[in-house]
Amino acid sequence: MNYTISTIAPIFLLPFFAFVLNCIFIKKIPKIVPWVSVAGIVGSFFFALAVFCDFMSVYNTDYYIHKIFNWIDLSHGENVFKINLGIYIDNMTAIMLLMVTGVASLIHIFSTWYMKGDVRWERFFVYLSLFTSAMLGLVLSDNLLSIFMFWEMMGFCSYSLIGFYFEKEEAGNASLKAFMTTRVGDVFFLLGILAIWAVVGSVDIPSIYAAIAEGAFEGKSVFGIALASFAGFCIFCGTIGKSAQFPLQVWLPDAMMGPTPCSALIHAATMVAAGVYLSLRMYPLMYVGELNTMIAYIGGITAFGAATIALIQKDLKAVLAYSTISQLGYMVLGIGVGAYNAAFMHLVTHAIFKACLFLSAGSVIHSYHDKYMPNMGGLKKKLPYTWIAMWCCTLAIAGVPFFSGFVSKDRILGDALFMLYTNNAFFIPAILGFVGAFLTPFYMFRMMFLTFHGKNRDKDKYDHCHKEKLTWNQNVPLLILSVFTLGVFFSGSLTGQGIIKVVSPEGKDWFKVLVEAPVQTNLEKFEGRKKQIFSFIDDRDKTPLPQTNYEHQSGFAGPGYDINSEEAYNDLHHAHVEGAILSVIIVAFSILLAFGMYIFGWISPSFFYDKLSFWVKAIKNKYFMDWLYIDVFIKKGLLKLNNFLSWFDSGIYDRYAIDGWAKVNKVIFKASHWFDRVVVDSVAVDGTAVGTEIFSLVTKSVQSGYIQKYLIALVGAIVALAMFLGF
Amino acid sequence: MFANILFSVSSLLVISSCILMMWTKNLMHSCVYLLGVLIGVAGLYLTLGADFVAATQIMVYVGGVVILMLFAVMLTGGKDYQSQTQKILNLFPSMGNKYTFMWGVGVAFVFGCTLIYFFRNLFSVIKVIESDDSYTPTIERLGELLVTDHLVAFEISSVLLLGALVGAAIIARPRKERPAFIDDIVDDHHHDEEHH
Amino acid sequence: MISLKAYLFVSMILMVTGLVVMISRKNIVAILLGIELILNSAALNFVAYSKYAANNLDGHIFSLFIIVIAAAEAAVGLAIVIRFFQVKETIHIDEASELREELTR
Amino acid sequence: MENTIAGYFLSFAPVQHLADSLGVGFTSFLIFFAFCTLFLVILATVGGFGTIAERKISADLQARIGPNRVGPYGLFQLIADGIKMISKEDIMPRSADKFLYYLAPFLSLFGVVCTIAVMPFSKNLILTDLNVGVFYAIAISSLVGVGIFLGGYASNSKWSLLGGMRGASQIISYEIPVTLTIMMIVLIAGGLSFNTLVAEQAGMPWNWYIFHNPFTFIGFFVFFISTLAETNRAPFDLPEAESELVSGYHTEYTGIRFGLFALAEYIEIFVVSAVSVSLFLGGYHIPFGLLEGTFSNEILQFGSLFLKTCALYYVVIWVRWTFPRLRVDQLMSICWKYLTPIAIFNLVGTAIWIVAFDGRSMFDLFFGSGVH
Repeated sequence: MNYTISTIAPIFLLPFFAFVLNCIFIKKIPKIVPWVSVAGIVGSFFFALAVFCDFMSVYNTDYYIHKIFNWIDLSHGENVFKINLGIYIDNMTAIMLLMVTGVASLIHIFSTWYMKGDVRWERFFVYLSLFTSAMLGLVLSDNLLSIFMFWEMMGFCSYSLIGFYFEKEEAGNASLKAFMTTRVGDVFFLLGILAIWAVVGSVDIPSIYAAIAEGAFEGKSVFGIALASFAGFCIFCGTIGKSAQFPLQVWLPDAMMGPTPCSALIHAATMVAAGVYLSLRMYPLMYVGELNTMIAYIGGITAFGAATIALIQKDLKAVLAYSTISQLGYMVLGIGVGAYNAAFMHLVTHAIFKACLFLSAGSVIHSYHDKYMPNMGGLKKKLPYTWIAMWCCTLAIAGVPFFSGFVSKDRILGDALFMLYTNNAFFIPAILGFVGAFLTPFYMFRMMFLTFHGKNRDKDKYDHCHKEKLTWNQNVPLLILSVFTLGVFFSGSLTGQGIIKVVSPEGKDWFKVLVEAPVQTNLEKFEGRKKQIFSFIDDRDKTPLPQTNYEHQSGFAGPGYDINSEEAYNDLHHAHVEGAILSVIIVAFSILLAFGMYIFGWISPSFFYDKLSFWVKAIKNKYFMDWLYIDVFIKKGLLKLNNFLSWFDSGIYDRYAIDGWAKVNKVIFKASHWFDRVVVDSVAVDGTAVGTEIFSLVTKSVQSGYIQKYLIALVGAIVALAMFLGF
Repeated sequence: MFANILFSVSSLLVISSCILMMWTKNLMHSCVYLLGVLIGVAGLYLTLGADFVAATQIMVYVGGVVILMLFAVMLTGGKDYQSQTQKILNLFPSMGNKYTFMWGVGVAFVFGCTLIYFFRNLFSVIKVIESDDSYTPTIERLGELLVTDHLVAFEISSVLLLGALVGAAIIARPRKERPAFIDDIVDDHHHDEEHH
Repeated sequence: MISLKAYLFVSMILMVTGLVVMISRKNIVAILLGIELILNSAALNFVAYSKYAANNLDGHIFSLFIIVIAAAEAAVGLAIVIRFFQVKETIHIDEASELREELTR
Repeated sequence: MENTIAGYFLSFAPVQHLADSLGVGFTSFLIFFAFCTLFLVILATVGGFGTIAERKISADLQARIGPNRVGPYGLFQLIADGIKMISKEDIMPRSADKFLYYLAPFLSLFGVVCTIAVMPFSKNLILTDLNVGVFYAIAISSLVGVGIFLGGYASNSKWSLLGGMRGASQIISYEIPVTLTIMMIVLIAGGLSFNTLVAEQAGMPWNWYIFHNPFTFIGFFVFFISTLAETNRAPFDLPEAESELVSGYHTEYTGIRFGLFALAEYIEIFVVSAVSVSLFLGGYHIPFGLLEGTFSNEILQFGSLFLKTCALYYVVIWVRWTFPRLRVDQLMSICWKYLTPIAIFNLVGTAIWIVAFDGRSMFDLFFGSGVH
């Protein structure tokens, strides 16, 4: 395949052009706006598919495409200042592109059903196109600067989409909250970019990799902290903000105020995925900066805490929102424990089943006209297709074997267990992860039971709800997505542990082979690489890359432990098998508990409410995080500070400094006015005018206006000139 | 041989035509004498081997400029005006006065002498190339020169012509009369004032 | 062989005649006629020098451009004349004095 | 000398003997003189026959008989007319501008007759093959407009003046589409001389420039319509519109001066038709190159050109007696709003065609370069 402007740019540009066109169409011909958006993203999907197929056909870890073009060139003489934009596509990008475009296409299609007839529903597609194009741009970008630009573009889009129903005050507040909370992370991210710039002198990803491989970060520090740690931490803060990790997770539940398809997009394919994607990209930096423990802690806490909050939610979408936070916590945990491959896999699988879950939830809410689970129940008969799709996804997210969630989550947990064996510091995150794995099936099954099973609890709405028919834009997207919740697509084997091999490229676990952590041993390929200019002509070197032997790349082992040794490999294998068995047992218990509580009625939920009342109170208040931020930080702290500053500004600065200066000016003005009137105006200006007038009286007689006089003068002048020159 | 005959005829035509043009009172005749001058100059170009320039001269001047002049004379009446101003310009009589010819000859003499004197050294400076009378076609070389060395001037002259075309059309177009409804409005206004 | 001076003589006569016409006549069209004469004399000089002094075709190019400019000038000039006639009902050159301030003060 | 008729005849042995005794210059002069006279006579005869043709063809179109008294089929009518015109009194209006009144018909005829200097009657029967031939022809024929205008002005009559003004403005305007169309052909042929223009059209009719590409096909009709207007022929005969202006610019002319105007008009039609034939319809070429290299070939070529020109002449007359006359504003709008833009479009289109297909004709493209 040729990697040129015409084959790569459409992936990003088709949705973007759809956005631009829609901006024009929305006033004149709003009818076609949704279809332009759908056409844009579906076209983009096919281009992404072409890229993916190319990478699958090459099937090599070391294969990547990096092409640049000059964006800004302010070089002058020897001072080189160039900003290059470009594309960087490796295996991860290719998979990500396919996932984003595919999921976004289905969400677009679903939206044409869900949003039809809604207020401003055409405008929704405008935002959707821009959102998708921003995410695709971010994925394609080769440098942190353009990643940051697209990152901010997504921030804006999420702001617009969350506040889509801006008539509602909560929606407006939620959008503001999302925007402001992610802003905290963005500031750190920018700081991280600057730190990297300071060391590497460039912000494109291969350069950073090469610099890390050369050891450019060694021995450098800022504020007494190692610079790699500082930069890595700052960039990880961006992830915390965008992917709703522990301290900054408060915005994501509120993001439910937007329309459900946009929630699907934010929670699955784009917004939160971007944060984890960034951390995965900057993985070597975290590695060098030794931030793994912190990352693992944050991931574990998030995974566990969000899962507990999800247990008692009544809103259908809120359960899904907290489950999103929890699953994102797993991804971050995966990054922390060195399960790079598994974390990315979980990103992809989670995107697919979470998109499907949200779309299903949208289908339920739109059909049932209610979003509170206590009012639902027994919807299985009314919404059979949605029920099937949602069960598939539930099984996947719960980590039931043969489904994708099991494959990916288990690998994370397996690595966590391995780290637990080798390094004591990872004890708490690993345990939190396993506890979260216990809670996940429970709250998801609870949601399913409350929604679809049992008796209905609101007869009016139930009767009002039409029986679902198979329509191409309502439930066909759900069913398509639910097919991909099977683990076989991702693992190459049914369980992901190499027990049952199923056909995959070369009979191997393709995901594991292709996505390889960029650690020291394979970063060396970036050293001394040649930059390719992104052009209309493919100037790629056609020679095939050497095949590398696949070895498992584990992350951070404890000191004195050789991770490449035979012993380590065996340990890892054992840990994975143990982890798998352990999590299957945990999931089984969890499901049993859910059945017992909601179907068979062995245990009443109120039993737990009574026993753990303090805990439940904390959960109900979302661990007091909102209270902490809004009431303590903002109302007690920032507002006070603002009042003080305002008083200082108006009372002190304005009154004394500015007004006083005005009085001084007044005096100066009077003096200069006198000078201007008397000296300048009367003497200089009028005097000059009179002088000019007198002079003009003499000279203007020459300008008689008779052309023939001029002509005579011209002839005379020529004669005189000739005489002067000649005689 | 042919060239000499052509030169004699052409220069005779040029000189006689331009003297007649200066002489005659009738502007229409003046224009026709100008035609003679132009054709004569075209003949002189031919003796110099400038075939394309000669053809262009006839094409542009005879087919365009002279007819325009004739039009202009006809549309404006072609009167021969007398001088209106006092003082110095009266010394330069307009056509028809008996002094005209004297003045013409006088100015011609002074100016011609000056020019000759001014350029007298030029003839020694210029090395006159004694080329033979053989005739070489110029048109291909002219074409090449126009689109290579003189391309900018060529393009600018095209812009100039376009500007002249549009400008002439706009300038000569009669101004629109004031629309009738404006008068009505003004009248209404007056009526209102009278009522008050 | 005709000498260069012969051409220059013809050209000089054209030039002087044009000058006389321009100075002595009061009709704007007549003045334009005089301008045409002067332009022709210049063009003739260019072609003559091109043959006798330079032996290249630059003079031809120049005279072509002179012809072009003369055509443009005639078109615009005559349009102005006709417009002038519409306004003033005369084309006396001395009537074109709207922009002149009177000398009295 | 090489491109002139004198050069051609000097290659014949008897003429060379004459040149040896009389000198080359004088012999050339004699040849030129002879052929100028010959062509002038031929053209005058053609012009005279033009009047007869006009009358006979119009009679035919209107189911009349036409002149039939003088000679067989009334063919000697032109001699009778000529004698009448010469012998009639030459009247001049009292208030006419004498000088211009006398000058005008001669200017008109001068402009027409000068064009025969470059008329390609055959490969060598061309007085001089100037390398600016076609340009010269356009340039010198614009004198006709001056003649018409001066004639109209000098008569000092309202009819004549209006006719003269119309004629001049019409001729100036229609020169633009004519020139642009000729430029199109010049682009294809790559030269301005008539022999260059005709050279590529040798052989069968599909080599004619009218079939070279779609633009030339349109261009031929643009050219034909514009030349009708240039020669003041119906439906563009506004300068002499009988129903409005009595007889237009030659209302006041009588006798031989009127005859000169009429002759100029009919010769101009012939000349313009010949130019059309040379530019678009293969010129003097005959198929298969019969008798090539001999003097008979020249005669055949002359016949070929004459035949085609007469056919076109017939069409011109046919048009005159078929179509009604246009109004002045229609005339101008046809020129400036239709013909000129079409001509510019044709010019650009032909240029693109030449670049795109390497100057090959349509037929060449379809049937390959082997067929000629």
